[in-house]
Amino acid sequence: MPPQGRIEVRDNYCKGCEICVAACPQGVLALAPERLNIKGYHPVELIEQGCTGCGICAIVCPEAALIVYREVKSRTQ
Amino acid sequence: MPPQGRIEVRDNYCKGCEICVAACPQGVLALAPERLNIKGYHPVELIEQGCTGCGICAIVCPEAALIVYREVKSRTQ
Amino acid sequence: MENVTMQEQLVYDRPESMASVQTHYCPGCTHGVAHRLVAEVIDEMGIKDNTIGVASVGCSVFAYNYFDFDFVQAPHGRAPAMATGIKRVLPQRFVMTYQGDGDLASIGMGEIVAAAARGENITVIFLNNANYGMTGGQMAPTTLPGQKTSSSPGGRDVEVAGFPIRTAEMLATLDGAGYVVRRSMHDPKNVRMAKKAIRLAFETQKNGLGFSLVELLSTCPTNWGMTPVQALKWVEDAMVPYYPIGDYKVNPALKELKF
Amino acid sequence: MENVTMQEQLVYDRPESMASVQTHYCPGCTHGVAHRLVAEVIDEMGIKDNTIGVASVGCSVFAYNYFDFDFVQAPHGRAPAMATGIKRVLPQRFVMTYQGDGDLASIGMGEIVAAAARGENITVIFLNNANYGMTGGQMAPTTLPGQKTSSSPGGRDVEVAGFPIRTAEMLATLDGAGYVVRRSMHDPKNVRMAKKAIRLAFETQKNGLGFSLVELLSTCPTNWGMTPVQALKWVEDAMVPYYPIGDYKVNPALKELKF
Amino acid sequence: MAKELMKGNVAIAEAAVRAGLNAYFGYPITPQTELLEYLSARMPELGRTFLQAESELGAVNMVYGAACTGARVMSSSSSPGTSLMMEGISYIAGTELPVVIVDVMRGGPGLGNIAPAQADYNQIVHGGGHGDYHPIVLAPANIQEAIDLTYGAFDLAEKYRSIVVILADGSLGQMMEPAELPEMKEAIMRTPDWATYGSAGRERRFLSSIYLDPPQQEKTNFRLERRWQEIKAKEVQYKEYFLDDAEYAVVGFGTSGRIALSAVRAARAKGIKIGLFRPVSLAPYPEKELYELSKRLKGLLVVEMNAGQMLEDVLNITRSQIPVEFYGRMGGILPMPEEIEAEIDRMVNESAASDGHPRDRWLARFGKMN
Amino acid sequence: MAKELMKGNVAIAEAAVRAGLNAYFGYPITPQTELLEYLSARMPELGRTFLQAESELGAVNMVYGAACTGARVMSSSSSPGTSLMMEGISYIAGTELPVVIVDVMRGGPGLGNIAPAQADYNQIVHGGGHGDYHPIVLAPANIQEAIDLTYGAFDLAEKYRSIVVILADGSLGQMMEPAELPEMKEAIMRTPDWATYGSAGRERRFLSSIYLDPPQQEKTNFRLERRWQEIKAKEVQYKEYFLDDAEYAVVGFGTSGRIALSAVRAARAKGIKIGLFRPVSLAPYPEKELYELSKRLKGLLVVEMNAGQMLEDVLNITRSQIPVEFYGRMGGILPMPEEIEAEIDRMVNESAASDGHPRDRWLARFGKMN
Amino acid sequence: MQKEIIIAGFGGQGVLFAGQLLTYAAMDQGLQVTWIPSYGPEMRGGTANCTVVISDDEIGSPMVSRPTAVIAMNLPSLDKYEDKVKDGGVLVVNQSMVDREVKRTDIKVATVPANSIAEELGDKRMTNMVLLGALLANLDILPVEAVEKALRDHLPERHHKLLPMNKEAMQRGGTYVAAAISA
Amino acid sequence: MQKEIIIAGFGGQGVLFAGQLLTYAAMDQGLQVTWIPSYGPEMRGGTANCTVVISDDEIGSPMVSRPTAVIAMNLPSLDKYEDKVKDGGVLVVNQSMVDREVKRTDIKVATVPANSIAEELGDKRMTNMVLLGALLANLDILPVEAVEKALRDHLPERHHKLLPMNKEAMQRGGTYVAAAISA
Ligand SMILES: Cc1ncc(C[n+]2csc(CCOP(=O)(O)OP(=O)(O)O)c2C)c(N)n1
Ligand SMILES: Cc1ncc(C[n+]2csc(CCOP(=O)(O)OP(=O)(O)O)c2C)c(N)n1
Ligand code: SF4
Ligand code: SF4
Ligand code: SF4
Ligand code: SF4
Repeated sequence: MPPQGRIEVRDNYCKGCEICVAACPQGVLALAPERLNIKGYHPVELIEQGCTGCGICAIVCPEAALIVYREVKSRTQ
Repeated sequence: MPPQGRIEVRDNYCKGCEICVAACPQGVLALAPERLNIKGYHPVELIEQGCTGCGICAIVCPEAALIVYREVKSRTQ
Repeated sequence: MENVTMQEQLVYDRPESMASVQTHYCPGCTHGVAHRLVAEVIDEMGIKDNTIGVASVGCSVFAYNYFDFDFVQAPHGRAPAMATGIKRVLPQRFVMTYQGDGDLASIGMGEIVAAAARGENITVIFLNNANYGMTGGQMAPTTLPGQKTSSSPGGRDVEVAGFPIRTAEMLATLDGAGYVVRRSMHDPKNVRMAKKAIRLAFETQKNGLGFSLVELLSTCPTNWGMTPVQALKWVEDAMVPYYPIGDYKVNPALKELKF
Repeated sequence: MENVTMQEQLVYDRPESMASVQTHYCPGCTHGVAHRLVAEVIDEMGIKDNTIGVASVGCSVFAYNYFDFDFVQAPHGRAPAMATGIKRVLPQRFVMTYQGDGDLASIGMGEIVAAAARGENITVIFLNNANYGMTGGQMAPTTLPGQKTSSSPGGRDVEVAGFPIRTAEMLATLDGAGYVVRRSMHDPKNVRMAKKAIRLAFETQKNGLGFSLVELLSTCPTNWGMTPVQALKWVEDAMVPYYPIGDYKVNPALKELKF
Repeated sequence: MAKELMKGNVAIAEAAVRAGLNAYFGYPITPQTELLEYLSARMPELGRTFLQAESELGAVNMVYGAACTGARVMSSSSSPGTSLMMEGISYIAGTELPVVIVDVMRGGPGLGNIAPAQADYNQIVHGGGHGDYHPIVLAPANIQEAIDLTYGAFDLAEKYRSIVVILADGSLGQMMEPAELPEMKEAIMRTPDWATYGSAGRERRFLSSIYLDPPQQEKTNFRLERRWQEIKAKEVQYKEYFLDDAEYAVVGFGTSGRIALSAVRAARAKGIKIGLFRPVSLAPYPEKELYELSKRLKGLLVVEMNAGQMLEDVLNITRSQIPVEFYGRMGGILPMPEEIEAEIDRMVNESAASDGHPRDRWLARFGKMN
Repeated sequence: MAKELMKGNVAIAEAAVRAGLNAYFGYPITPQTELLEYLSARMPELGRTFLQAESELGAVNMVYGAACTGARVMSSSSSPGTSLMMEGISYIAGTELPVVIVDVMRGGPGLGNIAPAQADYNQIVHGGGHGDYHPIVLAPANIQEAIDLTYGAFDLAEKYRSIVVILADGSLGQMMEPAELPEMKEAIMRTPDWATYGSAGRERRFLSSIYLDPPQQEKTNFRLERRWQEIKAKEVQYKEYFLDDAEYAVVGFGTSGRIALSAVRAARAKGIKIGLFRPVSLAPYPEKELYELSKRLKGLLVVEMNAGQMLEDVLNITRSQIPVEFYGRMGGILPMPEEIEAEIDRMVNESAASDGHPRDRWLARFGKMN
Repeated sequence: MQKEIIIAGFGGQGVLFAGQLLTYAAMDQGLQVTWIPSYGPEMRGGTANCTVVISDDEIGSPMVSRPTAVIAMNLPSLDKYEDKVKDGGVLVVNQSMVDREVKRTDIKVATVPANSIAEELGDKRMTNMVLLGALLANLDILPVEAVEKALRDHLPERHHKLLPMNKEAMQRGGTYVAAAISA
Repeated sequence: MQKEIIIAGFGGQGVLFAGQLLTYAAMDQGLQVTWIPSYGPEMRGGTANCTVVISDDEIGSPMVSRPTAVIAMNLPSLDKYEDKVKDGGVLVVNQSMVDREVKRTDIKVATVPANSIAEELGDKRMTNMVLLGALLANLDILPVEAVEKALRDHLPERHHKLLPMNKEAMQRGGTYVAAAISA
């Protein structure tokens, strides 16, 4: 099973450039078709299940608009 | 027998730098010890026989102060 | 007994060294990526309080707004001279210039060559986007042959306007250069490589190994008339062949470094 | 019947393209040699009436007095820009700049790199005498490590003042450069080679093959505190090892040329 | 010929082309860039020289070189770029060459901004470069004038072997107005008896600004001063509006002059006898004309987009014989007609200017708020 | 402290060192080079920063950068090199940084020559860079004054976050005179609340001269103008000689001022009631003092080593209320005391200045011969 | 006679072009005219505007603080210019981008759902023409025909197929005639 | 009291040093003094000169057109300065380098074969000191001892062995006292 991940988008930084959309290996990103941020851009959002938390979107994002999380096993005694 | 040559010195261009003196393969150049040109330099002169007209002095002279001649055989019918 | 649970781990967040403000860059412009990478490196090295940036004239003129450390802003092309002034009186600080290709390779060529030759212990982040972004897309020294710009409307004619300058290669000929490389930002792999290079550039400075410069191939979707994604592709297809990614000068001492 | 007599033949005389005036150069300064070689080449090519020289700021500022063709005089470092202006409006003329190392490789670095990158069809005679002659022997970008000058009284400290610039090597990295070589004038053989290079530089221009530059290692006996002959020796012993004589960029078409 | 709607930068460029511009060298800078961009297409199309220089230093020295040959040449820039040209300008002046330079001023000092300003007045008019020299400086206030002045600038430059600066501001560069273009000339390449274009058929020549022997230099300085006297006598240009019966006048050049015209009209509509004096040649300045005018006025209001640079010249010329007031906007702000109108009202209604300098009074009124 | 015999360039350099100069950046140019050469040995010896820049552009921007950190910094040059600093100077002014610059003027325009001149007056005093800004300008007339002014220049610069220019000429740079040196200070590195030296323990800062929003820029312009008002009120310096009972006066600065002193003495010896007014701060100019003085005089003679640059300021200040005459030498020539004496005689004996401009009369007298 | 019109909106809304069109039309009618933009690619992002001054006499200031008429294509433009319109002047508001009422009562206000109309016409780019039509209907300055002619004369040939749609857009906008001012 | 002395000759003849020595001596006597050279390595070749002004009051001009005294070390210097010496002033001429008579009769003229004397002393470099000695003997300005002291104080240690020879050179020069002027 691939790792589970998720992203948070800092909407007001996003400029809807779609670079992350194109880069996402899972193809789970798209611009929010209706929503506009204060600058008038449609911010990106997760549109499907399948984010692995690989972080590639964050690596290519010019606006540092993305926060990426991944689920990992944590062992406690 | 080595070729015969001679030089003429345009005294007023010469600055007595002795570069030609050092370069002359025949060692036949030296500064005129008494003579001064209008700029106050001792110009160079031929001090001995033996100039071959090789032109090396002229090649190194920074002032284009030297004219070099060489004797060559000339055949007429 | 061991307890295995799934826990969420933070993979990526905005670096601390970036100020919490929106940039004025056009959507998809990789100036932003370069900013982010610099900020990440500075965070990782923990030198935020210890760094002074020098912004240049170009789209990145407001870089001082976007980084959370001290900054000054230089006249067009003179960032290396300002950086020199700062570094000479504060040799313990990290000093970085951030310059575009018009700024660095055209009007500022004299200053960058002199700084590199002096082995000035500064780090230069050099954005090559093949045109003058801020003033509306004129020809830069880096504009490719045949490339149309607002001041080479028929495409750059090398017979008239000459040939693009490969800055990294040229500066690498100087003995004072400690680390001079070219990287690109057109895909995740290249972004990662770019970040490593920026790190090495700052390490060069940290270790007093001389002048360091990272040339970054960058996009200008607005003036190229492309979408951001098309622009990345153009970097890969048109720019990289002319401006090969590579290490042009690496001080051998850098290879020994552990960090 | 054949008659063999000895007849005197002229081996060498002052070139026509040199004006009939004394120079103001110090005794033994090889600026004079460079002038002579340029004049000889121009005589041989028969382009005296067709050439415009650009003098720079430095000991050669009065070069315009010594050549018997049209000349202009440029601000410190800007000769390549002035030459560009001339060449662009008179593309059929030969345009030459004559520059010292302070002029070309320090204050004028921006202009020379830009001209070379543009492939500007001009010829640059570049005198490298490892210091600023005219102003009294200050450090130049070409001053050797450890060399004492009036502004590096303890000897050039590369940690502070950086490393000498190898200009020819650096400019040779540019695509617009058609012919970029280094020669010396410290002995007859090298003077001869220098002259050939100057010829080739002008041929480059004649054939529209781009930017041409001949870097000439030169003496400054006055400021070096040496006799002219000692100074030549110092060029050979100290300068040539740092500044190797060689061809750094030669447009292949030049090799085909017959003249 | 029909009028065309043209942006100032483009109009200046096309006027230069029609004046026979042979070569242009420049470097991009807002708000002047369209001039360069326009010529980057237009000049090659006509087989003439356009070259984007590596910098303003490069550009001014390319122009310097090209001018040596007898070619008609021009460069253009905006404030920070113009500062970089100062050494070159001083050299060109010292070499006595005809060159036309356009400065489309923006807010300063330093990087400032790209909005319109007039704060290069001193730099251009009073010598921002070293040494004594005097460029001719022409300040258009509308597109037609920009065209006409540019078109004539080259003849003027060549007549006096002088630099001519077209001093405009960002708004003039950016605005559009209908205007008529003059007749087209071929690219001009002259062979005056001082030019260096290759010595075939004549003695060699050289051009330089160096006179190592001070008396030689002084001779040159005197020659330049005498020439300047001649230029002052012959080349003054200015515009007058409503001055015939005026008791007061506004003095303003370029854009601030034309804006003042609106204010003057409004004041006239209220019955104030006021006119506008708009110097077109800032150097030579219409000194005599302004002085004569001032003698029959009760007060003058100087309006500029700077902190009162021309003001000092106006004070000097009017010799403190009448009250002078000043109103300036800075940093890229255009003065609005209403603001000027208010200043006119103050001048007319309040008792004559109190003691002190008009700039001080202006600062007292406006400097505090800011 | 005992007096030492010192060359002007060296004296200025050592005075700066003693004032706590932290870093010097410069580029060789005659007649200023000894200043740089001296510091190339002196600064490293004290563990301070000396760097020969790649050019004056490099130097001024290194100084700009170093000043941002709070360090005491200086650069120096001579006329053509100073022209190249104009963009940087405008930026430094716009960023409000304390910087000291020395200009040892030579003959111009262009490459000119290396002999002494005062023809950068306008360039330095009235803004050779773009935009509205005002450097403080101090003109020493002898070595002691050069030392004292340089020593004080840094405090002045820092007090007002202003550029201070020491405006000397080639002869002052080259001559030797005995003078006393002030106390030695350690290299100064301040941490004022605007400086950018690394943000440890505080909010980050930035320094720039860009104000893209015109109202912000105008605010800055007003701040600069208000500061200038304060400087004008507080920092005027001048010297008076024999003025108590004077009916006439000579006005001259720097070297031409001190030369005029000889002429004034000679004229006094003949019984002419004449004195000398020598402005030391050219900016701020001693306007009030000169104006007040002029009110009790019958005539003024302005002497300069240029074509009458300060003359315009004097005319403006004295408001054409008394006759003003001008005598200038140019191109690297020092006026001789006898020449000035002859001009004094003319002023005193011939009837009051006829109509027209003093420069015109001067040119009529001397311009023709040349 | 002198009228000053400011057209303001986001970059990309056709603000500058609408102003130029007005300028051409006035010029072709033999009037004096100036057009001046808020300029510069150095001013990325934010709003764009231009000022058009039309007069039968030599024009003084090309910019004004109190325009005769304003077209506000978005909210920031309305915020910025509402108070500046001259008493008795005209304010044309793009209702589609503005979610508040106009406060002034001493001017003629035409509130036009311009984006919606343009979309109805099938081309979002017509928004500016709709608003221009509304302006012309409320400000006695130029006949609509003059602007149509200017469009024909100055629109590049390849765009001529759009002429009918432009015309219709102006007509639709022209139906939004504001009532005369009460005060 | 103010005296102005110009020392002129070829570069390399010790012109500038002789002037500085005079300057030091005057300074050490508590007098005001200025020294100014014709300067600049940019002025290669040709002549060199310096002007020394000595006064008991603040010095105005550091350069003068009519000096109290001139030392002319070569012919061009004599040609240049002969006419400039103030009436009643002093002209010291280096006879060894000058092959003409002095024309002025209204000044004190000391003609000194300085090169020959210096060569006799065994060091050509003493020429300037010989002439300086002659100057001091003819111009009432400083005692010879003051200059000797200045030499001691300001000549680098390593040259101190030359002090006696310098002294002698000045003495020898000092014997060339010109007769009082006739007119
Ligand atoms: C002296 C000077 N010349 C010109 C300009 C105008 N100018 C501003 S930015 C710029 C070009 C910037 O291009 P680049 O360095 O490639 O950076 P980019 O905007 O592409 O990131 C120019 C020419 C200026 N501000 N100052
Ligand atoms: C703008 C400017 N800066 C400085 C100078 C002073 N200057 C004259 S010549 C020179 C150096 C010349 O050195 P180089 O080019 O090496 O030529 P060289 O004299 O050694 O032949 C300098 C710095 C100047 N004239 N102009
Ligand atoms: S890359 Fe960044 S700015 Fe671009 S769409 Fe994705 S999150 Fe938004
Ligand atoms: S090389 Fe030339 S200048 Fe030198 S001594 Fe020989 S002839 Fe004279
Ligand atoms: S103009 Fe180009 S370089 Fe500048 S921010 Fe926009 S995309 Fe980036
Ligand atoms: S100073 Fe040096 S470079 Fe200049 S002429 Fe003399 S020897 Fe030649």
